[in-house]
Amino acid sequence: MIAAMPPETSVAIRSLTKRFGDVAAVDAVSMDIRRGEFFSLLGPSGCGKTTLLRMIGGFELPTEGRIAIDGADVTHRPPYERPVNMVFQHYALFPHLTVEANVGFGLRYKHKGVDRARESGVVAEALSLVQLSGFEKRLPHQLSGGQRQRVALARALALKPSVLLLDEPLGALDQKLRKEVQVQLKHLQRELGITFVFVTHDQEEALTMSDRIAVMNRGRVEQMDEAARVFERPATEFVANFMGASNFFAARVREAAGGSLALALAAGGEVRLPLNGTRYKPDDAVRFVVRPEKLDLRLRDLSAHGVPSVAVTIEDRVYQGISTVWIVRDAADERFVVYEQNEKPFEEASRFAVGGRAFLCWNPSHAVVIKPEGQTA
Amino acid sequence: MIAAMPPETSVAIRSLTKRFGDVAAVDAVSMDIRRGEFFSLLGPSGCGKTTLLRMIGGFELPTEGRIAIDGADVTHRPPYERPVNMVFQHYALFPHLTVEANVGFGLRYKHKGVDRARESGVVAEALSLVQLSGFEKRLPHQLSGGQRQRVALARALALKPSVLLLDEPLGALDQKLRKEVQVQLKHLQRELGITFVFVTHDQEEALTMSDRIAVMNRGRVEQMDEAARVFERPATEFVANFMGASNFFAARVREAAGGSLALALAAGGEVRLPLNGTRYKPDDAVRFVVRPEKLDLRLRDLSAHGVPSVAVTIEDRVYQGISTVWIVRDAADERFVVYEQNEKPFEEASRFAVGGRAFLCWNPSHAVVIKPEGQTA
Amino acid sequence: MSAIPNPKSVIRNRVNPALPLVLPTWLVIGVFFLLPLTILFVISFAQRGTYGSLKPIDDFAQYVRSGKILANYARSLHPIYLQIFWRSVWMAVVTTVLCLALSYPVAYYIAVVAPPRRRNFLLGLAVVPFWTSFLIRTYAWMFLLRTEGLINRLLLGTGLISHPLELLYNNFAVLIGLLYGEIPFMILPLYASLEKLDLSLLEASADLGAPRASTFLRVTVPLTMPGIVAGIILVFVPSLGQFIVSDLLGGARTILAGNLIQNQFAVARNKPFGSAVAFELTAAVLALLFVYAAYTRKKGQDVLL
Amino acid sequence: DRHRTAALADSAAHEKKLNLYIWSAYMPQEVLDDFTKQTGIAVHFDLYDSNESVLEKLQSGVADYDLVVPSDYMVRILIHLNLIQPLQRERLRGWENLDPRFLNKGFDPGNRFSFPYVWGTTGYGYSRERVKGSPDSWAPLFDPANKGQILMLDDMRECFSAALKSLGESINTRDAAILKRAAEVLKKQKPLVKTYNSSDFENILAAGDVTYAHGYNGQIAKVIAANPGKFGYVVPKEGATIWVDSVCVPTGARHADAIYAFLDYILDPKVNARIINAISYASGNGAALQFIKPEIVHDPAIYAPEEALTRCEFVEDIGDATELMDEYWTEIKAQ
Amino acid sequence: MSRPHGGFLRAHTWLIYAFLYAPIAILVLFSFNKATQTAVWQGFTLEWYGSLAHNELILSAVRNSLIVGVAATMLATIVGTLVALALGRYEFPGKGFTRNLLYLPIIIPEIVVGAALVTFFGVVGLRLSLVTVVIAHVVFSVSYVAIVVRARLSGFDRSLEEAALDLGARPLQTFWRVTLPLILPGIVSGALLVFTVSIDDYVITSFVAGVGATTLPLQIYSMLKVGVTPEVNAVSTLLLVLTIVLIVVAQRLQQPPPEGLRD
Ligand SMILES: Nc1ncnc2c1ncn2[C@@H]1O[C@H](COP(=O)(O)OP(=O)(O)OP(=O)(O)O)[C@@H](O)[C@H]1O
Ligand SMILES: Nc1ncnc2c1ncn2[C@@H]1O[C@H](COP(=O)(O)OP(=O)(O)OP(=O)(O)O)[C@@H](O)[C@H]1O
Ligand SMILES: [Mg+2]
Ligand SMILES: [Mg+2]
Repeated sequence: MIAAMPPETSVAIRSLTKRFGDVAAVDAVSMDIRRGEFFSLLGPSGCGKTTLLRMIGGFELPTEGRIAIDGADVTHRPPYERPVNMVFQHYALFPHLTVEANVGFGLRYKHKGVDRARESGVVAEALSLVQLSGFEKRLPHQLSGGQRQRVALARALALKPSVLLLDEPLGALDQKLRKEVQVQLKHLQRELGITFVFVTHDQEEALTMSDRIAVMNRGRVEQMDEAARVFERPATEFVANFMGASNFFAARVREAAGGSLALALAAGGEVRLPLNGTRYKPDDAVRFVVRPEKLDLRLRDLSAHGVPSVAVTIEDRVYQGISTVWIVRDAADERFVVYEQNEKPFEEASRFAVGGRAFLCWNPSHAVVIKPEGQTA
Repeated sequence: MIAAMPPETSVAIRSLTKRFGDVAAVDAVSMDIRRGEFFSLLGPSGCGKTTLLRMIGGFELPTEGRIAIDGADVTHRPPYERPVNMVFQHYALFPHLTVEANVGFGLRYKHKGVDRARESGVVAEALSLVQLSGFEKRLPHQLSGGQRQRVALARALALKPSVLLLDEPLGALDQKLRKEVQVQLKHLQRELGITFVFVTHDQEEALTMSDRIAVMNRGRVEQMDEAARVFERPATEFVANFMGASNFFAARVREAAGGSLALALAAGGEVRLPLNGTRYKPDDAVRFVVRPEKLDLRLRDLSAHGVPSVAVTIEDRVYQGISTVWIVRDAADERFVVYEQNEKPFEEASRFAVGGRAFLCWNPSHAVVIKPEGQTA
Repeated sequence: MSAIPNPKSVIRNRVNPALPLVLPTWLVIGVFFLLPLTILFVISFAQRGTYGSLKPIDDFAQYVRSGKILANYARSLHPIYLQIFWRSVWMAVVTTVLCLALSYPVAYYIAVVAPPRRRNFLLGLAVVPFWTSFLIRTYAWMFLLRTEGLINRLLLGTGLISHPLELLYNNFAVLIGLLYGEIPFMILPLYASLEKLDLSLLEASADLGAPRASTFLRVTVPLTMPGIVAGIILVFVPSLGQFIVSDLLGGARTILAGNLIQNQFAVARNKPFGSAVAFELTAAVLALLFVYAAYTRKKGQDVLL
Repeated sequence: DRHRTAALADSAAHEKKLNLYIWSAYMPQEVLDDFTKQTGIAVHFDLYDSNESVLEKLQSGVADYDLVVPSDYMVRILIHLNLIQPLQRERLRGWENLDPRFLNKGFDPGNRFSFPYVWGTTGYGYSRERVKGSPDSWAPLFDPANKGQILMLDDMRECFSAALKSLGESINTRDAAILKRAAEVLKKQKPLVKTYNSSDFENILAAGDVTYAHGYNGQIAKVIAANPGKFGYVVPKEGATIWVDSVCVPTGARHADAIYAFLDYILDPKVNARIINAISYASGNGAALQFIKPEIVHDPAIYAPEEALTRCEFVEDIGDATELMDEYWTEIKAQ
Repeated sequence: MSRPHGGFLRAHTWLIYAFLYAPIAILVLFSFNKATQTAVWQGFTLEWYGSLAHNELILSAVRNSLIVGVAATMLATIVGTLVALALGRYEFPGKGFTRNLLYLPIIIPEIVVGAALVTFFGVVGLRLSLVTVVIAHVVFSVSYVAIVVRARLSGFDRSLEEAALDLGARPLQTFWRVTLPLILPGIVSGALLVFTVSIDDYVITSFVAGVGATTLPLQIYSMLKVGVTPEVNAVSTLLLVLTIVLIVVAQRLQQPPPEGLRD
């Protein structure tokens, strides 16, 4: 039994480490995943997400550390004695079994002596959930990539475990289908109160679906927090960067009052951030970040109105369908990215020309002061 | 030699069909992919993208139809006699070879008698391109999902073929890395003038990278057009839907003049679309679509100002990080989706409450009249 | 990631690339096996003449009409022979089953559990004993099993038994001998197909709650079925034709199909009858294989040649 | 094809080369070496383990042997099948040395095709330690008292011979009724038999697995020699099978000159004695007797006593009766 | 994946190995036995190794056996692998026929095969020699390879070969660099089987061996008439030691592959 485990915890992980030779795939990770919560693991390729999941599932023995599920220490229990199911990143469908048989595989163990009728009922249900009704009799090698992935998903869902581990379960689906499955998953999770541990490489997916997110980097957890906070208030430069908030402003503390913090931008100009400045001393070097969609390009300097404004040159413009991306540089030659949703009514198509000048403005409350790279939450 | 093939065509496909048993995975597809263009295949899971790609690569024999590459009919040529390389959806890395050996595999055939030195040079280059330097000596099963995918990518890139087939080459990468690789790919493609045939399930990816896009559905091509047009001017309801433009308005033609088209909305109210109405007769039933990001929620009815405005009830609000999604319904109980980029300066956080009423407005020029489902371009 | 064979792949579709691959076999087996066998097949319809040569047939029509032409086959259906066949089949079955049961764990250990770099080593160790003379090995067994043999001495010495066990010159000894001789022919094919077993599938099964036993029966076994079948064929059939083992270890007190044929050729010098019996046996086994092949095809698997 | 072989033979006739196909331990290497030294003829030899091997090889017609040494009944078969050729007596010196007792036998009347090389008998060996007195008949092998103490040769003809002799019949009878009776005897005997074995029966006897071991005198003689005083060998008074392994020249043998040079050489009494002293079998060469070690000549297990010999018979092919016998044999074994 | 049963498996494996080597131990023991019979122990001696040194018969028999074994193994392995590929990959006329053709040599009792072959050689006038022996061995061992390799091939991931072809490798090169390495365990198993049956085959060889083609099994059986001497044990022992040494060396030479998810 693991010490100091809040009762509502579903999966408790304590200083878990997995080494492959000298590679530390997972490095002293600790976390409490709450019962019934939708918990996402986010992080760059190779950061250790799958390995962590595989240890929870019981497919890798940790080099160090312990895992408890529903209060019981399962660190050394085999997979089939853990109340968890996994959707494998590479599907791991049984090539010799039909879609039907794959999905039905686990049922007989879950509920002993389940009658054929109910069984096929559950299978049909799971398949319709992933929109594969009609594919019952196919063999895996007769399916497309996305179809295989959906079968893998159905197979795990059919068992309605208390904890479901999903390793990029929607990676191979087109956005439309993906959105639909996302909704269904979320629904299912709420309805059945299953704990989801969800690995994804898609920030948006993580944000829309998760209660909490853990951002991993090189086997360690950089930040673990409510979805929105990870996005809006990245704790470290890495997180900020990874969440696509790649607009970093270097500055020095000019004046640190209780209610606000006056900064002198490296690129020149001054900004006031509405946050408790007591933690800072004058002349401290600080960096803050503003998300691209929260930056605005203006023709006029608005600092007079107390709006942070930085003079920039427009370097490039990338059409992205829903939005347009502006690439700009300030006097200090720092690069900034601005998202602008395309063509709201009554705004002239493009007020700015590539090569032209403009002012970068933002709502001071959207600036997030961050810890320098490395230091974790 | 295939008849009527424009000289600048790189890959010419004529009424290509592939049947598996009674499933027509690809159904009478014809297309001309231009030399050096970035061409994307977009479509729901199972629509036939991989199969089409595999036929171009020479791994499936078409049931019917012909394929020509650089002017030569290759329909019956084996893969190794086609100037194309493929990044497989399931990577197909050689399990018994190191990353290095995998990437270097094809070199000796591509340029006969290439010396070890140059070879390893090319390999190193390709690996650094996908940020896997340092993994040379690993075996595939020691790599993470994303790392495997990147090795597959490097393996194909190393050969700099005249046509590169990519089957969801970035599917397993996190958005950040993905963006970077996208940029590199695009760069490479321009620099080497390689023709890319790119399968993806990510509209945004398709849009940002492609010159042209073919949207497939059930083995057929629904629309093939410039990236932006497919997005802005979907030809069919399916395409519109698939591109996420799920806001359909039913209407009847009130008055069809040369310069404009006056419509009576099913939900009530009238709109004028600035397009040649001569193709329509009064009382024709038409459907048009407006993209979510092009819809705007207003408190006031603006029809007086000639702005289409539809009264709706706000049903739900989903936070998506960069933007907020509003779900609304009109009088006819039609469901509409509105994207609103989050919190530009000086706009109050949320002017609308779920359950409240509002008006759906848009710039008439953003309305796209579409063919009913099924009929292809 | 599970294998994705492509039924309609081009590598298969080019104009018959198979021919160069099968030609050598057709040559080798066709010429040096089928032809010779046809000769013997013809002989199997003849009659033994004095001195073991063939009796000349002066009036073929008459020979056929009188049914003499099938005399050998008719004779081989005599209950006495049927009883022999039955006993042999039974022996072979027992041998095969035991062999499979004993070999599978070994093959599994070598192919899956043992560190890869030790596999060939272990594999080698499993076969080298059989590169020594069969006869000498059998003598060694006799030495171990006989009344004053090592095993009995040890057992007596440890006081586990009061008077020696009859281990030699009975079916038990024959079984030991057969088992011993056939084990490598089971281990090797099993190894070959276990070695490529995709472990993530076992993980998936375990994940879905299947205890080890079920995982084994529902995933491991089906996936290695080709190896199992290969092993069964390579063990069952030869142990059906075995005769030296039963002669030496069994004390030649019972007679198996193998002995029967052997005697016809070597002692009675009745080639026609010997061949007839042999071909009957062959037909029977082939029939078994057909049934099995049909069955598996129906299930859409390929587990035979 | 035979003609082609013959043609080849002529060309090869004067080749200084000889291919021997012979039982193992029938020809000491040093004798061959001397022969080679004298004549410059290189002798190569392969070994066989059964007369049937000889038959198969010669029948194939592609075996290329110059001399074979099959047993009596096989000689008859080989003659019958034209697989061996008449000896050119005029080219042979030392025929008179041969032991008349083994000349002009049924299997080769007038010895047109063969002459005796070594001979022996099939009786049984027994353990002196376990048997009181010295047995002199087949009775012990059929005596229920010896249950589990008996080894019989795993050889149809030899077993029937034993049975037939114990019934006072000829071992070559074709009389179905008599064969049936013999079969009955063997059927009854089977439960008493511990093992049928014709490959290493002598070892089994030596190891003490059995008390009585039906077998060929040669092997049993070796056991007796290796364990002085422990074992004995009997040629039963009812008689037994006697065998003579005879030298024959296969049809189409190619090295005629070498062949006759060699035959002359081994017909020489002194050379023959050297061979016998080395291999300790009974020689078919009477003149050699004087040069053979006395312990060999006086070993009853090698040179069977005269009076026993008179009651011994050669195994002969019994034609169609073979099939009958074979069926009985199968029955006995299968029961 | 955690594998607690590894312990049981290892134990079982070593038990089986003990079973396999029990008689071998006796065999080795008796190569040092004073007695000439193989049945009773009469004290230690090395004389058999001495006499072996100039027992030209046994030595040449060993030589022949090795020649036949190696030749047959190589030929049979090649032929068998090829046909396995054909059966596993392609549809071709006479496929079913080929299948059964391959079963026959295993099903039909050796003695029949031997008799048939020798008759056949006679008919076509092919002189019996080591060549005929090798032919015979190849004939009856192609099937072993075919069956084992075929088993290995089923479920082979064809997309790997497609990838190779896509990267410009011709079918042959693809075979060498991708297919072969991946089915190697099957081929090795097959080859081991062939060598095992070939090196110790008596029945068939006894029919088709000609002048100067006496293999070790033939030699040993022929010695039955006078009793097999411990020289045979001695030679077997030497061969055994040799092979085991070879295997151990090979094992040492094999560079350790990077540890993977498997172990
Ligand atoms: N070997 C096969 N046998 C039968 N049906 C097949 C086979 N291969 C593919 N299909 C079917 O053909 C259709 C197209 O498959 P394909 O792999 O081209 O889809 P896709 O567009 O690549 O989908 P995804 O985006 O999920 O990879 C699918 O419905 C699939 O089930
Ligand atoms: N068997 C192994 N041997 C050596 N290194 C390994 C092994 N398995 C994984 N690794 C390494 O451990 C690290 C973490 O791997 P993991 O699969 O957990 O990454 P991931 O977060 O799932 O990445 P992705 O999003 O690409 O799937 C990677 O650098 C990988 O190379
Ligand atoms: Mg992963
Ligand atoms: Mg696909």
